[in-house]
Amino acid sequence: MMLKGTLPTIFDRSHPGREGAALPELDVPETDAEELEGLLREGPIGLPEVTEGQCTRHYVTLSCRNYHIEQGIYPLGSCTMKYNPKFHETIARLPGFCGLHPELPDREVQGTLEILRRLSEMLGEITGFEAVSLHPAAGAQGELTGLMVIKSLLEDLGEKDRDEVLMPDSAHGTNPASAVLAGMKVVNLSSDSRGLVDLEDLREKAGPKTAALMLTNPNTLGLFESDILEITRIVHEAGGRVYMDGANMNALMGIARPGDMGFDVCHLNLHKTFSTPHGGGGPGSGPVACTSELAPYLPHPRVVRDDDGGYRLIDRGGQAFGRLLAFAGNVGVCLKAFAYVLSMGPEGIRSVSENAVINANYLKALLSQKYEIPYDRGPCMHEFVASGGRQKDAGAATLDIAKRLLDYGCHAPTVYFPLIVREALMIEPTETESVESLDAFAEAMLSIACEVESKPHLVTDAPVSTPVLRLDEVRAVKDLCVVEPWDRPERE
Amino acid sequence: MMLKGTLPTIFDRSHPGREGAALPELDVPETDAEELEGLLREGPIGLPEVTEGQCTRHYVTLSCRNYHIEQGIYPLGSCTMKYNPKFHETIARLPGFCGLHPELPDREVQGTLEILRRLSEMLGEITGFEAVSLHPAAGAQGELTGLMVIKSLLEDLGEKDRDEVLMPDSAHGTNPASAVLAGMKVVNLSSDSRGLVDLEDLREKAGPKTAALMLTNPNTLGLFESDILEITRIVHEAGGRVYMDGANMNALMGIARPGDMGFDVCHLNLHKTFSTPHGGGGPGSGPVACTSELAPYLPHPRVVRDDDGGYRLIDRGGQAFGRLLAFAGNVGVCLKAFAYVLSMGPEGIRSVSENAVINANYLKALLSQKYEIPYDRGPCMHEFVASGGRQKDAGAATLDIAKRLLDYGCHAPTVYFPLIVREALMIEPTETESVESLDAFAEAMLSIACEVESKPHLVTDAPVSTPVLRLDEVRAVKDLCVVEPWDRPERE
Amino acid sequence: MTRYIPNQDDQRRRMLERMGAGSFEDLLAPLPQEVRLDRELDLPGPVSELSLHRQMAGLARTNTGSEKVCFAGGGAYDHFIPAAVDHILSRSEFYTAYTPYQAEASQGTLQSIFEYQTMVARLCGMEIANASMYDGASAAAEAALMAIRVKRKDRVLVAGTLNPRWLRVIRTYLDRAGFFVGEVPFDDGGRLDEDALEAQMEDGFSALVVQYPDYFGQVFDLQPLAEKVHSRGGLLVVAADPVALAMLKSPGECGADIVVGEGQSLGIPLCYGGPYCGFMASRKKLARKMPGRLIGKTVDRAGETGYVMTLQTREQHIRREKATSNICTNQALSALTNCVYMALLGETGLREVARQCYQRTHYTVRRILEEVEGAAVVFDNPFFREAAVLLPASGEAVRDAMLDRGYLAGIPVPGLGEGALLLSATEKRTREEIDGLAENLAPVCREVAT
Amino acid sequence: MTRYIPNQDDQRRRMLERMGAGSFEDLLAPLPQEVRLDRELDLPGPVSELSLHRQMAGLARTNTGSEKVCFAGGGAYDHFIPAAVDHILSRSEFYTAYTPYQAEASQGTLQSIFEYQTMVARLCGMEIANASMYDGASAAAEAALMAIRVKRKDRVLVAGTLNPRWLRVIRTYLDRAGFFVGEVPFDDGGRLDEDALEAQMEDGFSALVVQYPDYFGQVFDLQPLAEKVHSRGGLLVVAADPVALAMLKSPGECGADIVVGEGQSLGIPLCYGGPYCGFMASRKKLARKMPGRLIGKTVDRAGETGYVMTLQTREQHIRREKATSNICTNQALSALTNCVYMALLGETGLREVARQCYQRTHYTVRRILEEVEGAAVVFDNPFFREAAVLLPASGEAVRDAMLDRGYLAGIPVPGLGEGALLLSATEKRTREEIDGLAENLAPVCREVAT
Ligand SMILES: Cc1ncc(COP(=O)(O)O)c(C=O)c1O
Ligand SMILES: Cc1ncc(COP(=O)(O)O)c(C=O)c1O
Repeated sequence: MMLKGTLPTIFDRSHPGREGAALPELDVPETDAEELEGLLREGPIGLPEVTEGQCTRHYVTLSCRNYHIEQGIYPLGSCTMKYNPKFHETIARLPGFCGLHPELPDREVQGTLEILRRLSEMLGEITGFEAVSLHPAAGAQGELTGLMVIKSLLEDLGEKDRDEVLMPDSAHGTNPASAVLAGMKVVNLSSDSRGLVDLEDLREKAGPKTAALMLTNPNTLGLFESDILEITRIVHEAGGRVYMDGANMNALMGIARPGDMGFDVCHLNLHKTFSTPHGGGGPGSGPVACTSELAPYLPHPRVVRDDDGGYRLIDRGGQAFGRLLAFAGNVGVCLKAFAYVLSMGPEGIRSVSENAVINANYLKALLSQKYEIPYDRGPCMHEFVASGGRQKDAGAATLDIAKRLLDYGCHAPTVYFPLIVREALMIEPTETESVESLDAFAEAMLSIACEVESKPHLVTDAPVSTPVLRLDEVRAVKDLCVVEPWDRPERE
Repeated sequence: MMLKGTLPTIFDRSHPGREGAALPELDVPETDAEELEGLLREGPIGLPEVTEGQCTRHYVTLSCRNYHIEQGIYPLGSCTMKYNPKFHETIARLPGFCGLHPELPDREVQGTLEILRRLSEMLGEITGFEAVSLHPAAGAQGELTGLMVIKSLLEDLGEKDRDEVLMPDSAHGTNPASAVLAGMKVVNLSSDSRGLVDLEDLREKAGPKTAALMLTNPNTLGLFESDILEITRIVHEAGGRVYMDGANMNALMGIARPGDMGFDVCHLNLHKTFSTPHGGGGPGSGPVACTSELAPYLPHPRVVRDDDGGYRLIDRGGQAFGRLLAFAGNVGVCLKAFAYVLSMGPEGIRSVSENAVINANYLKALLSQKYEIPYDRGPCMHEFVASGGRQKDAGAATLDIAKRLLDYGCHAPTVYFPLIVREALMIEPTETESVESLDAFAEAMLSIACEVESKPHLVTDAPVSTPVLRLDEVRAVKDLCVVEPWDRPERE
Repeated sequence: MTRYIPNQDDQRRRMLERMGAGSFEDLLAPLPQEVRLDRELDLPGPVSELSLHRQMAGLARTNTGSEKVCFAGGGAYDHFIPAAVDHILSRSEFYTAYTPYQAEASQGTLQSIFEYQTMVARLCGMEIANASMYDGASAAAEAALMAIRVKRKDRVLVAGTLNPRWLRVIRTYLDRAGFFVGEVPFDDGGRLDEDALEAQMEDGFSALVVQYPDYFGQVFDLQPLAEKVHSRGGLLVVAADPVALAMLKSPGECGADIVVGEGQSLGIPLCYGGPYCGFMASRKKLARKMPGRLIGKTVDRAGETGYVMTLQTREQHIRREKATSNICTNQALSALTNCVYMALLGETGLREVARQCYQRTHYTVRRILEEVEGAAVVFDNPFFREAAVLLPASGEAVRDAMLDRGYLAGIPVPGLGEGALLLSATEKRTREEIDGLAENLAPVCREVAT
Repeated sequence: MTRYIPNQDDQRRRMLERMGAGSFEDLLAPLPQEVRLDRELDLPGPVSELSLHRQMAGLARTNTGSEKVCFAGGGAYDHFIPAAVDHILSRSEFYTAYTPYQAEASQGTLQSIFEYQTMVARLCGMEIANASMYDGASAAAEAALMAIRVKRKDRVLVAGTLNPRWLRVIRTYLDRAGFFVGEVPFDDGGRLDEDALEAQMEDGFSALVVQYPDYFGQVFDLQPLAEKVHSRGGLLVVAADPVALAMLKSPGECGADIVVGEGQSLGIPLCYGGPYCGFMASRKKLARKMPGRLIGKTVDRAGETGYVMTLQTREQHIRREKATSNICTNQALSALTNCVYMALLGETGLREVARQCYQRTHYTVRRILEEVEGAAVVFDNPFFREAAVLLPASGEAVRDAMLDRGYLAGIPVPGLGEGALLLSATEKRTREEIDGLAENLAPVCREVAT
């Protein structure tokens, strides 16, 4: 019923004169714009001309070419693809929230300020930290914020020479990239045979140049860093601070807190742990939580509560290291996360993590029948990493398995990450998947493993049920085409 | 990517203890319900228990098994499947409209009453009638209303014996069914070689028993009844009234008005002509417009405007024949139709019909290359009826062609109606389809015609791309199963 | 030309050329000149979306009633509706589709309505249910007609405790079709008058239509009534509140033959009375007499489960004047609403809604009796979530005065006494709101009475 | 347990058994006792959807600012958004999907973002555009860093007429990374100080960042500036208002090398500052230096057109510390919003938005000058849809007093004088509202001044 293959672009559907939205007539006397002579655009812009119906049909049709969380399991490791509660979407669209101009003075925006303040406090409680900034727009910007905060403190302490950031080789790509953006150097730590931080290596590398250790916990293998107290102690003794990449916080809520493990600062991804939608790649929100030592350096703006109960935005002054966005942050995303915490309550929040961990371990047990699970010495947390090594040797790569899963109506796990596992399949089911759903996913994975043995072409030729077949990524680089070509009509 | 075949039901997804929506705690002192002893339900109801996420995923997945107007052309003849403007959906959801209890007194619902009143006036202007009732919930209820109005008048005139309703053999099934429901008898008229009312037959059958003639105009062949003035004259002279089934009003707006053709009463389908969505089969709205002679008999409630400018609901008294629904009608649908008329304006409304007629004639011209077009003596109006007779002789029935169209990503036309055309394919493109879309549809139809000639099994085996293959309707009747079986747990 | 019409002048010209027409006027050849409109329609507009928004928002603001705290019921209730309901209904796949004529391309609608039928049947304790009727009242009328088709007696009895709006609808349908309605009165205690019922049954009848709980919220055991009706050869048609059915013995269990009702309380907004959704369930042996659409389960060529419209030979498009009803377009999207609502609330959720409606309404009555001197309940029978209260002042005047204080206090039912007000509290009414109602009623009754 | 977690106790028990764990606690074995939280979190809730609705609606009501008639701009504008935009964004297919890692199952996101990139590039008059940045300000900072990667000079010049918020963001990004920002002041006439610019360029620089139209709404020809910057070996980075680009000569035409901007005015609600959407376009030869995601066209095995993320070797997940940026999650759904908005408004619609913003802002200024004695424009250059007006009273005090009268009159810019107010009128501001603003400003200025 759905047409496969090439679909026209919105530009192909354009015809001169069509309109999709009309404005009211101009009801004020006109100025003639002659002052702008020579400054005006000549010739067409090149935007499409379609009706509302054509536009809607085009994008609805396109939408049906997406896999999504309301279709089935979306077990992308490190991405926490949980269900996005519907009512929270409604909230963010209430005119009282979405109609606020960011230059309004505080007294006109008390409701939003209250939410931002209370959300900060909630996140502080969940992470065990003193202060929280909701400014960063995503996890990566949170990392940058956290590192800038550390850098600012070190500068104030006169420790300018500390410019190294230690991080395990299993770290997410944003970690090294953020360190560089913060003007620091990356020093890689190796993982030991357990898949955890190699303490020896850490002891060796932590020293007078160490600004920080960046650690994901549970790490990207889904394993809790059991030596965490020792790790943070080593870094602190070397004079550095410890940053936790909190992308995996879905494993820990109500169970253990970064602040209680010796971390100094961490970011959260509201678009993962706190159920706000991913939007096909954003917008997210990456709040940063930290100790009172680091708090003064958090960026502008911040929300405080005055003695009279009113809320106030602090946008200047103090030791803040600056700001990374024009306005307060991705406020609309924060609203949804606030609603989420309220919806769940303390027991519910802990139950999220409990169920996330149970689901991951259950799936690991099922998949271990056919797939190698490296570093499998005990329970994992909210996710685990399998290896498609055995299957690779039989002729189908992890990429093939991923594509084949699409034919089974499942989304693929994160693949080829972390780098320390060969043919990695990083699997995070999340707590919002039912056991029935996990069983079905495991069945698909096991069935694919059998296909690899008996009919490998089914796997290497996959996907066959998607709107397009396997796409040529090499060609996309070689013949780079990132905008639709256009024969711009000559100017008259 | 989409899984085909059997899908679990919502009951299959149920597990005891799951919840999809929670209520606030009861915050009032409880009465113990002992007065209800013996009256209480024992044992489970049998409703599913699923989370919000499971529920959403289930119905979203189901939704993807529907063809719909935002996917492609939906050329169901007689159904006017036009685009449904998005903003009109927003309007109907404004709390000021959808939060109104129907027992509120007039002073509290002035906005809605004003809209109902003004919409009545607009529809009166479009149809050329004096009075309009927005009460009926759909076209068929509109027919019933119209006939009851006629019946009430005839009773008042002492013409109780007039109990025959004349209607052409091409009439929609609701017409005879409504006549019977109104306590009248059906007398069929034959169509002549032009596909129009056979005047001879009409003259013969119109007489002292004639209560009304029911006529669809343009008729169900998409042809305008050119003799309409003569037709209405004949019936009037015989002492009957003339009812227009206005399901095809999309052909005529701003071009010609039933009131000016001698009709006495007609219904409209807001869910066709006035762009309100069909909802998978409803809700619709079937307003009835009539002459001042019939107006007093229109059902309750009606909205009037008082001299002070206020609007008032009249719900009792007068000569109204009664009421067919508990409250005013499908008010939410009326809101959208009102918005539609405002959005279009007089020129736009006429342009709707012009474009609907052009689109139909264009498509007829394209399809006549391969398909027989019976009664094709000149232009059609907003739709036309092709015959799959030629193809049937070659081995593929109209039903097969319809199914094959689904594989081409198009919805099928209305099939096997009207009954007077062999292997009928009744095609109504509507004005919201672009010429590109019509070309693509014609291409699909012509290509299927070629398939019938060369590879008929492609057509008779269709559809193959739908979530399920051709379904067994006979079995559905034989092994009637209209509710999911349930082993009701024994009561303790 | 407009934002909803894609073809432009140049395209239309090309199309007209293709079909050999010189101009659009040529296509109007079949229309006699005399019937052609020679002027522009006298209509407002066109308005842009932004202007339309302003106009409609302005009109919505004059609907002051939408902000009143609602204690009115009478067949339409102010219930909580989870946001997920609208998320699903707003899928264009559901709301822009037509009646599922091409089953293979309409499995979404078909399966969900099959699930709806199942839920309705289970709630009613019946074997089958149809795909929806226009509203509860017309469903009741159609049930009466159905009973006449089954029993072939031209009279239907209706309990006087039925919603008076529904009674009028039944009367309209039956009168016009040439059938008769007998109204069975109720006694001072709020119960059906047994003697009158006996007498009316004597005269021959196809069915008795009774509301459960009745219009005044009263709950009586249906079983004795069912036995009586059956023993006299009639069918028992029960018009039920679906929320009540989550708490009370199902009509099916009590012996009902046909159950109808209004689905508005299952997820549908009040919207000044519509679109709502009538449901109809019955015993399986009556299936072929049932009006409206029925969705049935079947298999496809490969043996996979699928759904189709079934028993279509009952329907107007096949059977024409012999059809069981003239209904074509029904309230499919509203039925889907009911379905999604029931799936979300689920077994325990719907029971909880019922429990809270029961408790909050009882608390409301209790508080009124405490606060308002001279107030009393009209009847002294068990009630579910609706109650008739007698106030020491005109019901209508009290209602109006209470509106000024922000409350829709209920529906005046002068038939039960000048001061009678029918009121109801759903799960949405907080203790604070209920206390507020009661506390405001006291002074208002005093003011109005003087 | 909660409405978002499906597995129940019995199911969890069975799962734990399957993996050989006795209880959930067993799974916590890797956590040292010392780090385990031995108490419940101190959080509010859980609350039901209905209670949440009440709480959030209450908070929304205290956001009184949402009802003020908005004449503020400064990088965020109160534009009309067609309803069809939200209809499309609300498709779970779009908003619940992740970054399109599996291209074959993400063609919806990929093709629409490809279309977005195309629209942005055309609007800017550039050859390529990326898939979005966090917001306009961070896009400007990333553009500055990009210019440094290209030109390898550690200094970037920024026009003093740039939005001061954006300047702070650029400073933060560059300072912390060890680069330098030179601010080029503007003269009394509102123009960039040519001498200062020359002097600063002398010292070596990678780029000049200039806003178009500038923060005060002023429009100057960029071409001479581009020539000057290029002749000194720098890149010209233009921070543009996308609505202005529908009316004004494109930066590309004028010689810009990188164009960034804030997409909020293209269909995104104000929402107190975010989520918004930064766009970035550039010359094709700079593609490999660009930060962020790029969607490219390619073919599948059967030769059908499809879309993938391309040039990923620039990105953090491949290139790690050598990546062109650390950005991962961007603002994809906001970019889709921009795309759908531009498709709906289209060629003529967006031009009309620009024209009306221009005309309504000019009318606003004219009316203020007429009504308010002593009011004047700060600069006398052509302006687009933003203007700095000097009032005879403190800008901040006037703004506050005007809020009491229902207007957000603008943004105080004390840097231009105590009475300076930056204001802007979009297509949504009616004549009545504009007249209302001007007529209220007169008495307010008098009151406030005394
Ligand atoms: C472990 C880890 N760190 C950081 C990030 C970056 O977060 P964001 O994409 O929100 O910038 C991710 C996201 O994929 C992640 O998985
Ligand atoms: C010609 C004609 N008359 C009447 C009707 C009945 O209208 P409704 O389905 O709204 O009851 C239809 C609908 O299909 C129709 O096409």
